[in-house]
Amino acid sequence: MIDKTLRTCDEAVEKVFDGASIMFGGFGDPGLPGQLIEALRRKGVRNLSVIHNGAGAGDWALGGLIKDGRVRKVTASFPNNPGAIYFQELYLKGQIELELVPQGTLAERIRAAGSGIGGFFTPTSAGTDLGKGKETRVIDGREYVFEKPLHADFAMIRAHKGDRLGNLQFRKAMRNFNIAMAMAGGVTLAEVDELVPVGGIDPEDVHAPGIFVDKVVHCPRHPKLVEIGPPK
Amino acid sequence: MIDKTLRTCDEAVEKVFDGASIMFGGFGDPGLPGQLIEALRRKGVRNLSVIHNGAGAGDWALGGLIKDGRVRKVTASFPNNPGAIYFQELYLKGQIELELVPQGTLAERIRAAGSGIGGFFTPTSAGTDLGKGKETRVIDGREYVFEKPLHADFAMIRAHKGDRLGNLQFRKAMRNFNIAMAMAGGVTLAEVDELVPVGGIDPEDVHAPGIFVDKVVHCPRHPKLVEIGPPK
Amino acid sequence: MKLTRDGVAYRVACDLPDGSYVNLGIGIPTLVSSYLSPEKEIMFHSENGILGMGPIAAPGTEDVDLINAGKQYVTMLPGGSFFDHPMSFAMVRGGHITHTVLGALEVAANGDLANWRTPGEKVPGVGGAMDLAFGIKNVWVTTTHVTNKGKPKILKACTLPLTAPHCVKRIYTDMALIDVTPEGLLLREVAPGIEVADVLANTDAPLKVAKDCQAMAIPENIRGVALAAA
Amino acid sequence: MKLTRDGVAYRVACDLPDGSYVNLGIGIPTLVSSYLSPEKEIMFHSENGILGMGPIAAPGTEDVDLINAGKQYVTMLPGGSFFDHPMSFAMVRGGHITHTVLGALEVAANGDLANWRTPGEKVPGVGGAMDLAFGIKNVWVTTTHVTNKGKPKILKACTLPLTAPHCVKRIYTDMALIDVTPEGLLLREVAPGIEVADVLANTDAPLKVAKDCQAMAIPENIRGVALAAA
Repeated sequence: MIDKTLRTCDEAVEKVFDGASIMFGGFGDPGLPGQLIEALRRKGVRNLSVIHNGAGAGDWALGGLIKDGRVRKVTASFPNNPGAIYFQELYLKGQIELELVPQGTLAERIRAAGSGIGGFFTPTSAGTDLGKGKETRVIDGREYVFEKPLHADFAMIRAHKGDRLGNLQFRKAMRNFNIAMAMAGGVTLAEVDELVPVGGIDPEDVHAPGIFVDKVVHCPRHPKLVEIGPPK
Repeated sequence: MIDKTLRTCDEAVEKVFDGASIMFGGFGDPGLPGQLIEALRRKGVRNLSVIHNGAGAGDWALGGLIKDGRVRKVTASFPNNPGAIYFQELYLKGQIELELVPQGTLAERIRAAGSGIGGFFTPTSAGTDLGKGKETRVIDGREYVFEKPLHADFAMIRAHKGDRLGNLQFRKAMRNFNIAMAMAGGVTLAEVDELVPVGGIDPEDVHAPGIFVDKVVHCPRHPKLVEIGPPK
Repeated sequence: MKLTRDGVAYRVACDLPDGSYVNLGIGIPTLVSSYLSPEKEIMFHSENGILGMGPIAAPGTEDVDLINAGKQYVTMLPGGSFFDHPMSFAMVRGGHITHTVLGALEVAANGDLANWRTPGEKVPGVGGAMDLAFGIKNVWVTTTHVTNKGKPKILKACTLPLTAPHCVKRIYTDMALIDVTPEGLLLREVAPGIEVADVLANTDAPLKVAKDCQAMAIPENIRGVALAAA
Repeated sequence: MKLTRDGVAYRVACDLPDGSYVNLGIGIPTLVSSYLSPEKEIMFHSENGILGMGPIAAPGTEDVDLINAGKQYVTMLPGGSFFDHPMSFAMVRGGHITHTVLGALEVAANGDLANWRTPGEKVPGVGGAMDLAFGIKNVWVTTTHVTNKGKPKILKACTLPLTAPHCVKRIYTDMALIDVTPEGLLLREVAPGIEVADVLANTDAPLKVAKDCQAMAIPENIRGVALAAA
C-alpha cells in the first residue's frame, strides 16, 4: 500500500542535508510551504541552495531561513521584493549568492527538469544583461537564448487538498510554480490544508498527480501570512 | 464583447485554405474533432499538411479526408494504426508524405510551438533511425536530440464544454493533445458537446483558457465513432 | 498642462481593443482597468496564473489564495481561469497575450525598453518584465515624459540595462502619445494644452510629427494633477 | 515446458514492487495487471493521459471518453488522475514512471531494444515506444525466447532498427528470466521443466548463469499452453 502521509513537517524535512538544493513553491502566500520551511529552520541544516520566485518576506519561512544564515545561494526572479530584507542585507555584504532568472524562464527551466528535457531555447533575455555569456541561436529569424533545466534535491510546496497517494489539488492562485516544482524535485514534500481519503479528489481535479509527490503533511493554515496581510 | 461561437462546423472551417497545415486533436475518439474534419471534407480544400497522432481510421473524419486525396503530408507517431487504411494505401504508392515523430516528442513539439520555445533537447530517439540527421548534444553526460517546435495554421479539437469566450473543459481522456494544439494553432477551432454560458465552467476547471481558442461550435456527439465501437 | 497618472491611464484605456488579452504592469498601468469603456470586454492576465482577473477585492471580501502579480487581493470575473506558471508564461512568451502596458525608465527611438534596473539599485530583480517585453506583440509604455530632474526619458539610445530590444510599439506619457514605427518615433497626440514644441524640447530622440497630430481627448475631470515622475 | 503468455505475465507481476508506477505495453504486458497480488498497490499509466487506470471496462459499462493507449475502454481506480499529453510524457521522459513492460522483436546483450519496426513492415509507426524505452528506468521486456521460425531473439547485437540503446534491464521470456547487467546477460531463472542448456542453446548472446539460478515459481494452472511467437 502506498502511504505518503506524515504527521509533521519536522518528519518530512528529516532527510534534508547540508548543501542540499531546494525549490520552494508559492508566489506570495498562495502555495508557499511556510510550515515546511519553518521545520527546516528548526532542523538547522546549512549551506542550502534555494530556488524560489522571490527571496523571502519578513522573518518567517524563507525570510527566516535566510536570516538564520542557512542559505548559500538563491535562484530567483524577484529577490528585490520589498519584504526580502534579510536576503538584501546579506547580498549587499557579499554573503549570499544570487542567480537572477526571468520569471518565465525560471518556470520553464523547472518544468524542463521535471519533464526530462535537456534544455531549451527561449527568446527572453536575448541581447540583455541577463542573456550575456549564454549560448544564443537564431531560429526562424529570431534570436533565442539556451537555458538548461533547473533540478533540485528537494521541492517543497503547499496545496489545498492531498491524499495518501500524493495527489494534490490547488485552489485559485496556489498552483503557480508548484506543479512544475513537484515534477522537478528529487524528493517532493507537500503541506496541505486538507488531507482527504483516496478518491476524495476527482480524477479531473488532480492538478499534481501523486507520482510527482513523495510526502504529504496535513498542515492547517498558519495564522502568519507573509507579504500580504491576514485573510479576512 | 467577445463571442467566439459559430453555429456550424462549415462556418468554422471557412477560412481554411489550400496548402494549409492543420493539427487535429484527439487520441482515438476522445477529443477527436470529427465533425470539423467532415466539414473540411465538404469544403474540399487540397494539399493539406496534417498533424495528428495517427493517420485516420476508416473512412470518416481524417480517414475520409485522406481517402478524398486532400492530404499531402501527415506528421504522426502512429500512422500504422490498423484503421488507417487510406493513409497506408497512399503511402505505399508514394502519394502521401510522412513525418514520423515519437509520441512524446510530438506532444512536446506542439507545446513548444504554443509556448514560444524555439526548440528543445530530448533524449528520445538519440542513436536510433528516427534521430538520424538530427543535431545531437551531450548534456550532463546524456545524449539528446534537438527538436523544433511544430506550428500549424489551424488547430481543430473537440472538448466537452465550451463558452463564448473560448474556454474549454474536457472529460476524462479527451485532453490528450488538445490543450497543446489549442496553444499551437494559428487559428484554433473547437467543437464541443455542450455550449455553456460564461461562468458555466468553474475557473478551476478550465483546461484550455479561451485565449488559446478562436472559434467554438456546439456540436453534439456524432453517432459515428472511429476506431472503437459506439458508446454503450 | 501635463496629464495626471489617471489621465495617462485613461488615454491608454481608450486604445485597448474589445476582445484583447492584457497584462498590466505595476504603477500607472494598474490604473488602466478603471477607465475601460463598459462596452469593451477585455481579459486581464496576471503572471501568477490568472486570466479574467477582476478589480481589487473590496475590504472584507479578500480571498487569501487570490492575489495578483503585485500581491494585492483581487477578484475574478465570470469566464476567468486559473493555471500554473508554465502555462501562464506560455501565454506570454507564445504571443497569446495581445497587449501589455508597462512602466519605463527609458525608451529608445528603436523601441528598446529599459525598465527593470533603476540607477543605483543595488539588489537586482527582473520578475516577469523581460518575458512580457519579449513575448507580447503590443508592448505599450506609460511614463512621465521626463525624469523628476527634468531629463528626457525618450532617448536616442538607452543608457540603462535593457529589458528587451526593439519591443515598444507605443509610448503614452503625460505630454504625448508617440508611436514607434520602422521609420522612427512619430508624435501622434499631445496632452491638452501642451505644445508640439514642448514635446520636442523634452524628447532626446528624433521625433517626427504626424500630419494629423492633435490634442488628446481627455475629460476635464481627470486632467488636473501633474504626474510625479518615477 | 515453455510458459504461456499468462505464465510470463504472472512472472513479471511477481516482480513489480508495491508502490510502483507502471506503463504496460500491448500484448503480453497487458496481461500483467491480472496477476498482481492484491496486497500491492500499483498505479498504471496510459500515455493518453491517465494515471491510476483500472481493468478493461465490463460490457455495458464503457465510457466513450475513457480509453487506454491501445484504444480499449477502461476503468479508473480511486486515486487516479487525468492530464494531457505533454504532462503524460513528462511522467515518462522525466523518469517518474518507475517501470515499463514492453514487447520485443530483438534484445541485445548490452540492453539495446528493437520493438518498433517489424521486418517487412511497410508503413512505419513508433507511437510512444521510444519515449517509454528512453525515459523509464526499469524497462522490462516480455517476449517469446525465439521467433516462430525458432531463431533466437536475444542477440549479440540487434539487426532491426533500435527503439532505444542500452535500455532493457530485465528480460522475461517463455523460457527464462534474464537480467541485463553491466557485465552482460545473466540467466537468473528458467521456466519449470526447461533446462539451462535449452536456454543457452536458444540464445544468441553470451549468457552467464547465475550461481543461484533456479526454476521459476509459476502456479500449475497458468503454465499450460505454449506461447505463440510474435
